[in-house]
Amino acid sequence: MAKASAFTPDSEMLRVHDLHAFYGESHILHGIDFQVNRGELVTLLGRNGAGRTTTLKAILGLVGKRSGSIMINGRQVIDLPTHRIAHLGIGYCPEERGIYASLTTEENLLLPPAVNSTGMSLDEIYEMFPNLKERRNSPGSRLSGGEQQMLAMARILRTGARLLLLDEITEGLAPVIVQALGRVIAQLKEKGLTIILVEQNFRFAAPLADRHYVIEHGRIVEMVSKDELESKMPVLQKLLGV
Amino acid sequence: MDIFGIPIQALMGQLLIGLINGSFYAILSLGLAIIFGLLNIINFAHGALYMMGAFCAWIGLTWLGLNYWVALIAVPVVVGAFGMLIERTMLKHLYQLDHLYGLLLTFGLALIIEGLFRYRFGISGESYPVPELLSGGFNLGFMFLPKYRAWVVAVSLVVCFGSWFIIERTKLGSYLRAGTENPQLLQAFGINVPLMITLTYGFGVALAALAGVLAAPVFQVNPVMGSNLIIVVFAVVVIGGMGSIMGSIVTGLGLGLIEGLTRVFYPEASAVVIFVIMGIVLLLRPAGLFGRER
Amino acid sequence: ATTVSDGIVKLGVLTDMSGTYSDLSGPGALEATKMAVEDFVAKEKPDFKIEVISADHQNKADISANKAREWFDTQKVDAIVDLVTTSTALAVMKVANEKSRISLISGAASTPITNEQCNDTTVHWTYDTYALPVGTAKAVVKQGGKNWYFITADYAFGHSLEKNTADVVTKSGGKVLGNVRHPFPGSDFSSFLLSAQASGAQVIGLANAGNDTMNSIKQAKEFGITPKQSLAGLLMFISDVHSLGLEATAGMYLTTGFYWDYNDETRAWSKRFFERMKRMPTMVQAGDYSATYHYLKAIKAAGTDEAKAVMAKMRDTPVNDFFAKNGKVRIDGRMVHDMYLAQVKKPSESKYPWDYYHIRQVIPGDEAYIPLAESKCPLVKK
Amino acid sequence: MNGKHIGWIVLLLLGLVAPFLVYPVLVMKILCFALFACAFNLLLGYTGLLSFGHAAFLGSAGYLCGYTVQGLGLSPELGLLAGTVGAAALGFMFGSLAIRRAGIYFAMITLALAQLVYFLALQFPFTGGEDGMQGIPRGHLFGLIDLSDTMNMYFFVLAVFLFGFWIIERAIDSPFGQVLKAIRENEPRAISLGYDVDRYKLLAFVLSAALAGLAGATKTLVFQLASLTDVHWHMSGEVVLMTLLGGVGTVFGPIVGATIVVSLQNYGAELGQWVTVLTGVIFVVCVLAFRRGVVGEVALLIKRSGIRP
Amino acid sequence: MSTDYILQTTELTKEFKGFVAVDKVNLQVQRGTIHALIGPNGAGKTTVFNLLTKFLTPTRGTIRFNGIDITPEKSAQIARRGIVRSFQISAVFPHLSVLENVRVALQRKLGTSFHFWRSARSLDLLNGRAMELLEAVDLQSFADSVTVELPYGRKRALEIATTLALEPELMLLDEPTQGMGHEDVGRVADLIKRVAANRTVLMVEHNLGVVSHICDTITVLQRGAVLAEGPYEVVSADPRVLEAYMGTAHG
Ligand SMILES: Nc1ncnc2c1ncn2[C@@H]1O[C@H](COP(=O)(O)OP(=O)(O)OP(=O)(O)O)[C@@H](O)[C@H]1O
Ligand SMILES: Nc1ncnc2c1ncn2[C@@H]1O[C@H](COP(=O)(O)OP(=O)(O)OP(=O)(O)O)[C@@H](O)[C@H]1O
Ligand SMILES: [Mg+2]
Ligand SMILES: [Mg+2]
Repeated sequence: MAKASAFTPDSEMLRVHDLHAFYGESHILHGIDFQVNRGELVTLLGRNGAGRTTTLKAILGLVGKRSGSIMINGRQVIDLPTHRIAHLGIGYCPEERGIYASLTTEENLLLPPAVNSTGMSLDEIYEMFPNLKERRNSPGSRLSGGEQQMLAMARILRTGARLLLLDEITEGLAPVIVQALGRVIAQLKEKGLTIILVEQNFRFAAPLADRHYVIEHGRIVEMVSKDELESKMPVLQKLLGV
Repeated sequence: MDIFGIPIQALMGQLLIGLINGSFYAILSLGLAIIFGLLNIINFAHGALYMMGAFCAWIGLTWLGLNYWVALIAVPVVVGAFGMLIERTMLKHLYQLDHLYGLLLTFGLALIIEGLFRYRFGISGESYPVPELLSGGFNLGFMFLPKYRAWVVAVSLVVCFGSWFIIERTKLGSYLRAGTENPQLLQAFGINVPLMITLTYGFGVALAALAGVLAAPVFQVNPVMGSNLIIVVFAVVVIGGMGSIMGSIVTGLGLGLIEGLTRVFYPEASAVVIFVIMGIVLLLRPAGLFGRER
Repeated sequence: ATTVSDGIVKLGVLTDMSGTYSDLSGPGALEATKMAVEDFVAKEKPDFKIEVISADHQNKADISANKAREWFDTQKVDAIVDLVTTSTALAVMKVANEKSRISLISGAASTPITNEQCNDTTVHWTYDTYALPVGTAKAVVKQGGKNWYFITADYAFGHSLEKNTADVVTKSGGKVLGNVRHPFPGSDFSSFLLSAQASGAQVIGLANAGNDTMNSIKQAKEFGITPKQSLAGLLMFISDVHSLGLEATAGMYLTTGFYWDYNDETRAWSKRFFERMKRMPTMVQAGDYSATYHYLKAIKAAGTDEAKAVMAKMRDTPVNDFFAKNGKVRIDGRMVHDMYLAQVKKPSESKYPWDYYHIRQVIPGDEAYIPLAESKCPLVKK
Repeated sequence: MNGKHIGWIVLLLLGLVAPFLVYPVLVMKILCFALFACAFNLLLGYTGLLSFGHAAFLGSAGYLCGYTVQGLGLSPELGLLAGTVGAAALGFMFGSLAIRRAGIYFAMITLALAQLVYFLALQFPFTGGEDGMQGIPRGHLFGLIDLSDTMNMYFFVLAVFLFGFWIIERAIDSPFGQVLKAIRENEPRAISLGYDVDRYKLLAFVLSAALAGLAGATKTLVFQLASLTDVHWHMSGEVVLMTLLGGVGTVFGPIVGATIVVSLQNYGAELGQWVTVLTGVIFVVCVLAFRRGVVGEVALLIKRSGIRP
Repeated sequence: MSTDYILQTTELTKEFKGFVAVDKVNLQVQRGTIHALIGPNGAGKTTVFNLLTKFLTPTRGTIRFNGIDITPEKSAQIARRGIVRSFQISAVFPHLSVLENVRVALQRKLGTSFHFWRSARSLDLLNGRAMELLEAVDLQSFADSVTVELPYGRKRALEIATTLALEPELMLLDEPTQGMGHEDVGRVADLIKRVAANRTVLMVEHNLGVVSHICDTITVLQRGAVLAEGPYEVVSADPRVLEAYMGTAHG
């Protein structure tokens, strides 16, 4: 995107350039370009199947095949193994939540190793998500969808990751919980974390985000920053098929 | 007093013996289960590695003068390392292929290892003395229990339930279980899954080697001791449910007992009984007693 | 001059070169056969060439049968030597008979070779599952070991060994309290030993061989069954004693067709064997020598290597060498010779390497082997 | 297609001249194992099922044939029939039990079932246990041709082999074969097209078992004995090796594989234990570097070099 | 009344160890229409397909096809009844030729599929029909090429042709346009419209463009339960749907 050059490199957390990704046969991403600065919260919008999840997965090297360039803190990671990428301080909250059924809530919570010391303590997390505390010893599979979603979030807050990739965290959650999550995200933003949010729920994303990227058929087709939101709303509505 | 004309003492004795054999089944099938859980391959070389363990103990004693207690620690480490070498150099390249290739590769390895030992040591094998500390035995009234056998049972129980505890109750174990469920995501959390796999295989192999060391003083140490045993252990794993830790332990011990009983009531069948049980279990619960459908 | 098929007498030593029985036969058998040939050439100055080839039959009936067939067809082998394990022997002697070639069996044990399954081109030289137990069982019973219990390898060889022994035991006033059949090959015998123990028998007869016997003996000791109850190894070779050591075996009775330290003749030959093999000969290996030598002499005498003629000569001439005195080859193929009842020495009694046996008694051949009267061999009738 | 015809012609010519160049009995052995491997390949190569218990069919057919000819004194062709039918029946039992699971589970189940058969073979009186069945008469084919004559036997074996091979080749290239290929390629899709995949797999399994049986029975006649070797799980491993080495899923691969392995064992007999090691090495190499097998690789070369096969 | 419904489910439910993937779904598909099943990821769409074709067994509920209760039947049986599905990820036979792919579907009706002694040439009589079907999805030019080598979009087309070969009364298509570029999406959408002429189609589709373009009725699933049903205009106007699925600024 033309705008990109306006940002000075040192404030740049993530830069994705001409990213292609495949699942076996099917070519999902056809050259994604975007970048995110420190402390920014950007959303990836788009219709179902547009390729947003795939974008996140591609950043972590979880897709079948990928090409292009991914810079994290100015470091090329396109050919690092997944676990090395994670240690650069990335926290991933997958679409399908990825709660481990054979682990208890607490085991799930303690699973990801800390990538640095800035992470939240168990107590802090429990006070942020009280009902996880109650269910701490029950197996992950027994949690309700909402609880699973919180767990998936909480899990990565512990690790002290500075760049969070959140995929559809409001997916199928009751409005109250969605609001709760909204507050959490806001807090994290204050803590100066960088966040990429994949969302269906525009109403949830809009107030939080600094910028929005719209993906269609595996390409970035539009970038809308907070201040242009009003003016570009019609475009967005068209793109999101509403 | 008798049970079906078998004096109760004799029965007790046989059950105890069954438990002893069960201990070997348990350690071996535990190793197989752990490997299968994470790598999804049936380690056909397991028997050969068990045999290797026994021979390393013997070699240590007769060539290097290392006593039993040293062997008990050193051999599993050495053989385990050998296992990791195998994983790094060969198995690693097969993960993206059909799991059956893992089975075939390890089958080939089994042949090689066994062949080499046969070539070097001939088949009649060597005998390994019971360490002084454990020679002699206890008179339990109904039978004379050699100390060493008691030791075998003790060790295997400790090892089995120790491993079970590690896997079910510790951080390390939680990685292992998570890896079995969804390795991709685990890697996305920054855990070096490939390394974990290598270590796991190494550990499984080390268990086999340990069983070998334990077996050395009990049986003649010979190159085919593994291949005679492994097929039975496979059956144990299938019955227990592939990849199930507790399953493999319990089934191992249990089948040992059952085999013991058959030896009393119908000795000729003692070699078949396990396979018969397997047939039945597969009919009723295709996934095995403790197994989940994968 | 001797008319020999394609100018050369070829002997094929077919045995277990690497397996369970390679110590009691194997390379040693080949060496013994070669010695026989060398001695024969040196002493008898034959006017025909002699050659020895060998192969490993891995104790598998099919492998040995195929090898034999191939030897007969392509190598023009005239006689096959040793044939350890019954299954291989039976397989080969049938092929040989069909091609009218001779089998000189020393390694194999089962009585059917000269009984139900006998044929007119086979010689069974060293021992069999009748001769061994006869001596041992009689002696042991005489020593007061009246109550027996058998631990039997669950296949033809084990069964025939057990049956023959049981008969002798009962004949000589003993009693058989029971038996247990173990899968073959077995590795853990403890449970069978316990059954034996529970039976309260004085003597536990081991109707198995090789590793099975060795493991049984070791584990009997481990479970404190010996010395309370005594073991009788029904098929044991000096090589087994050697690898088990005297602690484990001291005091055991066993019957053997040959003991290297029996007299000067045996010592002389055995020393020569030791020079080459670095171990003392087993009865099987000594038997190979004896059989080969006798066979070659028969060819010379018959003036041909045609099987029937040679067999006739072998039957006519008595066997007299370091191995056998006045041994005779019967119509059923059995070579009848004296057997020796040995008791394994205590470690303290063993003065020098391989000094393992007291020879307690000599069993005359006619007592040791199945009398022709009882033989089920078709050839006997005529 | 015509690549196949060339193959057939070469096969026939080889079959006709071989016994005059090589020791006929060895060639017969090769033919028996080639048929065995082809039967196995029908299952692994065209249904994607790895059976680790195929020795059970080879062996038990051998015993049945032996018993028919020796015990019942019937003619050799009846022996073959008995062996084949028996193996098919056994195959049906195995199949119905094992088909319900796939992949490794299938392999393990077949392995264990075969082990059962092994112990039965050891126990049954008529098999002669450890000693096996010895001196089985070859008899007269249809009461006319004397099979104890090596050459007669040879051409009989050759005929049996070609017959069995033809059936397999035909089965592969038949409506049934098409469905098998479809199932192997994409099982859920085959189901959604209305195919009862289990019944097709089962038929394939029975077919494979029957032909393995035919091979076993023939082998028994050739060597006039049936023994535990043929029921032992090592044999199940060997047939996998032959197929893998020659080329899984190739028509002629198993024949090549069998030829190599059998010759290796025959001429390598002097190597003693090294044979085992060598076999293992070949196994490992095949799996790691050479999964297409000899024929597969050659076919690839031909394709690469652009010549239409 | 049920006559004009080709497919009806009542209280269809699927639970995976405690977790309800499909929750009391009452689906009614009208004969001769194109019916779309939409919903967020994990809503249960594929699972519904798996239930209808018995790739999964329902925990509760019944499935009626042409008024007949087919709940207890096996997948293959159901397929033979005329309910044929495609898959979320392209389902072809990669190493068969394009023609053979279609022929495998046609050959079942010959009833010779167990004849291992016949030559495969006995199937050539099907080639004519197979070519027609390939023309229908304009793949005729690819007839002899090996299927792996086809581009992804073509594979989906082939999959549809194979499905058509069974002359299904009811076609179930799971994300037919998944993983395609614009141009492909367009082609496949038209194709579906064409082939749906004289049969019923039930399809899962994320691409609302396609849905609005070709579908008569739309059922929206959310967390396994039916959220809304009706023609596109109605559904897309429904605030709950906007909220739950399309997600919009206003609402
Ligand atoms: N494992 C997979 N294999 C093949 N195709 C896949 C796979 N996962 C996703 N796809 C396809 O890739 C395309 C993009 O999927 P993706 O999950 O990125 O969509 P999305 O933008 O996240 O929207 P949503 O999450 O709502 O589906 C879709 O067509 C999807 O069906
Ligand atoms: N075999 C299974 N075991 C457990 N849960 C399952 C299984 N299959 C599906 N699910 C769960 O059921 C829910 C519905 O899955 P389904 O695939 O039907 O969703 P979908 O609507 O097809 O989503 P998508 O648009 O991504 O295809 C998901 O939460 C999924 O995790
Ligand atoms: Mg997504
Ligand atoms: Mg789906």
